[in-house]
Amino acid sequence: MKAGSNLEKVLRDGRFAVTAEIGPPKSASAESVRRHAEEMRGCADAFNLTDNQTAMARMSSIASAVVLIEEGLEPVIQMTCRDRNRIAMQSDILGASALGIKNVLCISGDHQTFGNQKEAKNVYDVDSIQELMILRKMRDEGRVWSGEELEVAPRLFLGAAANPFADPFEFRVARLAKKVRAGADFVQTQSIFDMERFERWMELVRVRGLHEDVHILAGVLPLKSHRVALYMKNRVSGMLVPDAIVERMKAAKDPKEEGVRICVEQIEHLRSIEGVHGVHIMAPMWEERVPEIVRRAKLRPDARIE
Amino acid sequence: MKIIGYVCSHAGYAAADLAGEERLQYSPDIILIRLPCAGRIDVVHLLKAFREGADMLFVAGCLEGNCHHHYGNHEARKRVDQAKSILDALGMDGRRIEMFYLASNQGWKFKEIADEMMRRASELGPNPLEAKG
Amino acid sequence: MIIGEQKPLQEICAMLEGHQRILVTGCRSCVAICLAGGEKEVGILAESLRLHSDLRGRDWEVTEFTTERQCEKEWVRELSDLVAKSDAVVSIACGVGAQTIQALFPEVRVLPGLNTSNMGAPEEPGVFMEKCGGCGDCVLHLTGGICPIVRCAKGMLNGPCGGSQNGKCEIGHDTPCAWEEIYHSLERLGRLDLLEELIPPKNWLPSRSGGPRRIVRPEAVLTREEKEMRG
Amino acid sequence: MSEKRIGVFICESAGGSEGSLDLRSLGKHVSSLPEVSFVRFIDQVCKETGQAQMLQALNKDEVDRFVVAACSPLSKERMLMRLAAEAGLNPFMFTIANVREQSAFVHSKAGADLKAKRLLRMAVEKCRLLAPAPYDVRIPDSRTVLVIGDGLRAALAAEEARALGLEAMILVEEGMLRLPRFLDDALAEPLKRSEEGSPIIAGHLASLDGVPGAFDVLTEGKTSGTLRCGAVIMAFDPLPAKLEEGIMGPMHFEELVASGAPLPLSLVIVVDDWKSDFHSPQAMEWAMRTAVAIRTRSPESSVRILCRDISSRGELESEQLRAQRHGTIFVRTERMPTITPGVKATVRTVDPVVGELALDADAVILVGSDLNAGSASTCFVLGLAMRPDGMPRESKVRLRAGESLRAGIYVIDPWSEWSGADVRSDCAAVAARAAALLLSPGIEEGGAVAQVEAGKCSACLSCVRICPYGAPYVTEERKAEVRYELCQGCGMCVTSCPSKAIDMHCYSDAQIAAEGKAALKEPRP
Repeated sequence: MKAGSNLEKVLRDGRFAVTAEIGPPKSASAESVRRHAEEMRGCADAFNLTDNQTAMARMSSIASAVVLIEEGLEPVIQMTCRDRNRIAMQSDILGASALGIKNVLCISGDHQTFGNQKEAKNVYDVDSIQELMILRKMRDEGRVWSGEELEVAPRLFLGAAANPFADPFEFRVARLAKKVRAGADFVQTQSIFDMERFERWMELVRVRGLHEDVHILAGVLPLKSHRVALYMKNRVSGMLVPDAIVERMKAAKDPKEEGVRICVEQIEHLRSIEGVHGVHIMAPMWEERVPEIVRRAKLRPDARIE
Repeated sequence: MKIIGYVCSHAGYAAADLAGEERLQYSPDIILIRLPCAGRIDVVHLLKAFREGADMLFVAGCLEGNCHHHYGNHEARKRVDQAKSILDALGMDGRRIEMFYLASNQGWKFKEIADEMMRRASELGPNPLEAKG
Repeated sequence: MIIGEQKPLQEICAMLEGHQRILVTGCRSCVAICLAGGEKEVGILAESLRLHSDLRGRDWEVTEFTTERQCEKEWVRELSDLVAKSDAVVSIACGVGAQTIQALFPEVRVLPGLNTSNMGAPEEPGVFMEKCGGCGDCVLHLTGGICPIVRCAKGMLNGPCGGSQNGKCEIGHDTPCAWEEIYHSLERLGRLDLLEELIPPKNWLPSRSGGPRRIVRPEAVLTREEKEMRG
Repeated sequence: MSEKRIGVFICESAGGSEGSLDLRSLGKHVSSLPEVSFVRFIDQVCKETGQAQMLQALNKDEVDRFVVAACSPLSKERMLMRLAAEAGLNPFMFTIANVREQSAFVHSKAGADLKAKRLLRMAVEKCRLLAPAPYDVRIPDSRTVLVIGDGLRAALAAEEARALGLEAMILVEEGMLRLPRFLDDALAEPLKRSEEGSPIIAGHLASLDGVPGAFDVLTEGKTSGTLRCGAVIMAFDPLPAKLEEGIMGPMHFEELVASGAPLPLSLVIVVDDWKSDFHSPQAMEWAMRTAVAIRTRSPESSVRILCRDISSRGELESEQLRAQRHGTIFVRTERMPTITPGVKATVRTVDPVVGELALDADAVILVGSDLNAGSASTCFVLGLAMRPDGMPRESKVRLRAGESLRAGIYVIDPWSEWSGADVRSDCAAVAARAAALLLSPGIEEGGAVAQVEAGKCSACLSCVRICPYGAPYVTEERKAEVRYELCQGCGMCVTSCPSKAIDMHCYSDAQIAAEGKAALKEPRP
C-alpha cells in the first residue's frame, strides 16, 4: 500500500470504485462542505475537493478536506499547477499529509482567464506531469525535488486527469502513458458523453496495456437541463456532447429526471468496459442528487472510513 | 466653412471635373487636393489639416473593387478610420472626416458628397480650434 | 523582434499634463517594423499631441526624432540637443529604449508611449504573434520547432492540457493550441517518440526567475586597462 | 535653399464662356505671392498660339518652373509636359490650378473668384516644392516577345505578334505545344505558320530582370539559358480536368464538337467555383455559350449548369437569359458536387431549395478554377498576384484588358470565348498591346514616382509587400529601392513606410501639406 487510503484499498481489491466531487464554498464557513458530506455519506469511496475550480477563488481544497475528515469521510484533494510553484506545492503536500490527507489529484488547472480574476498572474512553474513526478519522488524517495531528504515522507495515492475528448486524439493515450510513468496510480477522466469515442480511447489504452498499470475512473456528469447540455457542448473546451443527448434533454418532460436517467445508463455501460475500474461523479451544485444516482446505478460502495 | 477633399486623380478628381462640366453647383468652401491615388493619403496629412483649421475633411477614391491601383482605396479607408479614432480620442468628433468611393463618371455623386460634407459641417459647427482663435 | 503597441492617446496625453516642451522619439529598429514606433508613428503621435494641445490651449511645443536604435547609448546621444530643450520625452521605442534615454539623461522625465509586449514575428501584414519567451534554456529541439513556453497558455512541457480541441486553445478560439502544432510538427518530422519522453520540471534560473539577466561575452569584455587605453 | 523662379500663366478662357472669373484680380493676387517671377495672360492655353506665347515667356524670363491657371490637369497635363521639355525644363516642373471645372463652373461669381485665388495659391505653393523628377524616354531594346504557354493560345499569340512585325519565341515546358486535334481552317493555317516561324524553347521561366523593352530572361528545364526580350505574353490554355469515363474538360469538349462526332444527349456542366471565393465570369460564360450551342445543334439534348452563384451580372445577364431561353437548366449548389464516372456519369449535389439531387448524364464537363501549375509558377517568378486558378490577376480588367500588374507582361485569359475564331481575336488583341509597347518610338518612364532615402530604410519590406506593381525591391546592401520603370506612382509605399524612408515626386508629403496649408490660410469666408 502506497498511502493506505480507502480508495486505494477498494481499487486494489478490484472492487468498482466510486468517487464524487464536492466544490468548496466561496465562504469562510465550511458549513456547506459538512452539508454535502451528510448528503453523500455512504455514496462514494472518496470525495474530490476541487482546487479553485474554473479559476475562482474558493475555500482551499486542503482545508475543505480536513473538514471532510472530521466528518468521517475520505477526501481526494485536487492540486493545480496554476496557483503555486514547486515550493508551495511540496510544502502544501507535506501539510496535507500531516493532516491525514492521502489522495491527491494532480492537474494543470483551468486557465485563469476562465475565472473571476482574469488579470491574475498564473504560475505554471511545472505542468501536471511534472507535479506527479515531484510528488512521487517525495513519497518514494522521501526527498524534495531538488534531492534534499525529508524527515518523514508523505504517504500519497496519486491521481491524474485524462481527457479522451481533447485533441490531438492520437496523442491522448500517449499522454496517459506519460502520466502513468510519471507516477499516476489512478486516473479520472473528463465527463463522458460521447461513449463511442471513449470506447475507442479505451481500446487504445488496452492496446498499450495501460489499464493494467493504472486505475481508470470514468467521469460522469448528470445534466440538469437542456441549457446545461448545450453549454457543455458549445462552451466547454475539451468536452464532446453528442446531439442525441442534447436532443434527449430537450425533448424531456422532466429534464432533471432525464439527466439522472442518462447518467445512470452511462454508469451501467461504463461498468461493462474492460479496464474501467470505477466512476467519478461530478455534480457541481447538484450534489444532493448523487445518492439517488448511486442507488439507481446499483453501485454498492462500502461507504465509510474507520 | 473650410473643407478639404483629398481625392484620387482617377475617380474623385475626375468626378469633380465632370460635375464642373455639368455645372452642378456646390459650395466654394470645398477645396480639392489631388492625389495620384487615395492610397497616398496619410494620417499625418489629415491631422495637420485639422490643426491648420479645416472644419471637415474627406478622402474620395475609386469604387470598391475598382480602384485604379487595385486596393489604394482600401488603404485610404484604413487611414481615414485611424484618423477618425484619433479625433474621437481627442474629443473632436470622428465624423469630421469621411471616406467616399465614386467613379469618374459620377459627377452627381461628387456633388452629393460635397453637399453631405456641408450638411455635416453645419451640424458639427466649425473646427473647435477656431473658437480658441 | 520586439513587438509593442502604442498606449491609448488619452493615456499619453494624461501623462504629459504639466509638461510643456515635449520630445516624441521613436526607433528605427523592431518597433518601426511592427508599425508601433517608427518615424511614421512618431509623426502621427506628435501631430496628435499638437492637436490635443491646440484644442485645450496647452501651448505644448512638440518636437520629433527617430533614433537608429534606442537601446544603444551611441545612438541615443544624438538626442542630447533636443532633450536639453525638452521637459518630457515620450518614447515609443520599446521599454529598453525608454530606459536607455532615462539612463543617459537622468534630469528629464521619460514617459513610455508604448506598451512593450513580447518577442514575436509578423504572422501576416499587421498581425504579430508572440513566439519566444526568452526562457534562457531553449527546448525547440524537443518540440518540433514550436515554443510551448509562450505559445501554450499554460507553458506545459509534457503535452496538451485537456482543454485542447480542434487545434484551438481553451482560452480562445483564435488561439491555436501550441501542442496540437507541436504534435503535427513532430509527426511530419517522424519524431513523435520525443513526446513520450518525460520532461522534468524546468530550470527557470536562466529565465526571469533568476533575476535580471546579464550575458557576458568574455571575448568582447574590456579590462580596466583596456578601457583606460581606449579612453 | 536657393530662390525658385516661378512663371504663372493664366488662361483667358479659364473663366469659361460665362466669363465668370475676374482674371485680372486673380493675376494681381498671384503676382504678390513668393517666388513668382511673372504673370502672363494667355489667350487660350490649349491653342498652339497660346503655347508659343508660353514657350517664349519661359525662355525669355529664365524661370525654372511654372504654374498654369486653366482647366483640368487631367486634360492639360501631357500637353504641358511637352511644353516644359521644349523649354528645356524637366517635364514635371509645373503645376496646374484648375480654376475652370472646379471653380468657375460650379460656384457663384463671388465664391468662384475667392476659390480661384485659393486654388492658384495652392498651385504656387506646390510648385515651389517641385524637384526635377526622374524621366526617361527609352527606346525598346528588343522587339522579341516571349510567349509562355502550353497550347493553342501560345501558338496563336506568337503568330499574331509576328504578323505585327515582332519576333516571337515560345517557352513551353515539354518543348512542344499541346494542340487540339481538330481545328477549323481559320486556326490551322496560322498555327502552321507559327510553328514554322517561332522558335520553341523547352523549359520554364526561372527569372526575369530588366525593364519593359529590355527584359533578361533565364530559363530552366530541358533548356537552360538566357535570352533577351522586350515583352512577355502569358498564354496558357485552360487545363483539361482530370479525365475519366464520361468526364471531360472544356478543351476536350471543344475537340469533340470540332470533330463532328455526335454530341451527348444529356450534359451536365459543372462550373467549379467552390474552392474559393473566386468566381470566374469567363468560366460561366463558356458554360452558357456551350449550352446554347449544343441546344442549337441538337435541340433534343438536355443541358444543366451547376454552379455556386447563378445570378449573373452585367453582360453575363443577357447570356444567361439566352441560355435559359434555349432550355438550359441552372442548378445552384452550395458545395462541389461529387461526380461518379461511367458511361452514364452521375453528379450528386445538394440544391439549397430542392435538397439532394442526383443527375445522370452522358457527359460531364468540368469548367473552372483548377490550378494551372505552369501559369502559377510563372506568376510566382514574375511576382504577380494570382487567381486561384493560377492565372495572374489582370490589371483593371475592363480598362486595360490583357495587361498584367507588371508593365511589359501581358496575359491571355484562358476563359475567353469558346469558338476558335474568338480565341484568335483575344490573342491578336494582346499581341497588339505588346506591339504598341515594343514598336513605340520610346517608352516613357518616371514622373510621379516613389524614391527611397536609403539611410532611413530598415528593409522592413512594407513597400515590397504593398506595391501592386513589384516596383520596390531590396538591394544587396539591404536597402529598399524603387524601380521607377515599374512604378505607377500610386504612393502606397510612401504612406505605408514605417520609417518614412520613401517619398514621391509631384506628390511629396511636403507638397500635400503645403497645399493644405495654402488652402486653409485665408480667413474663413
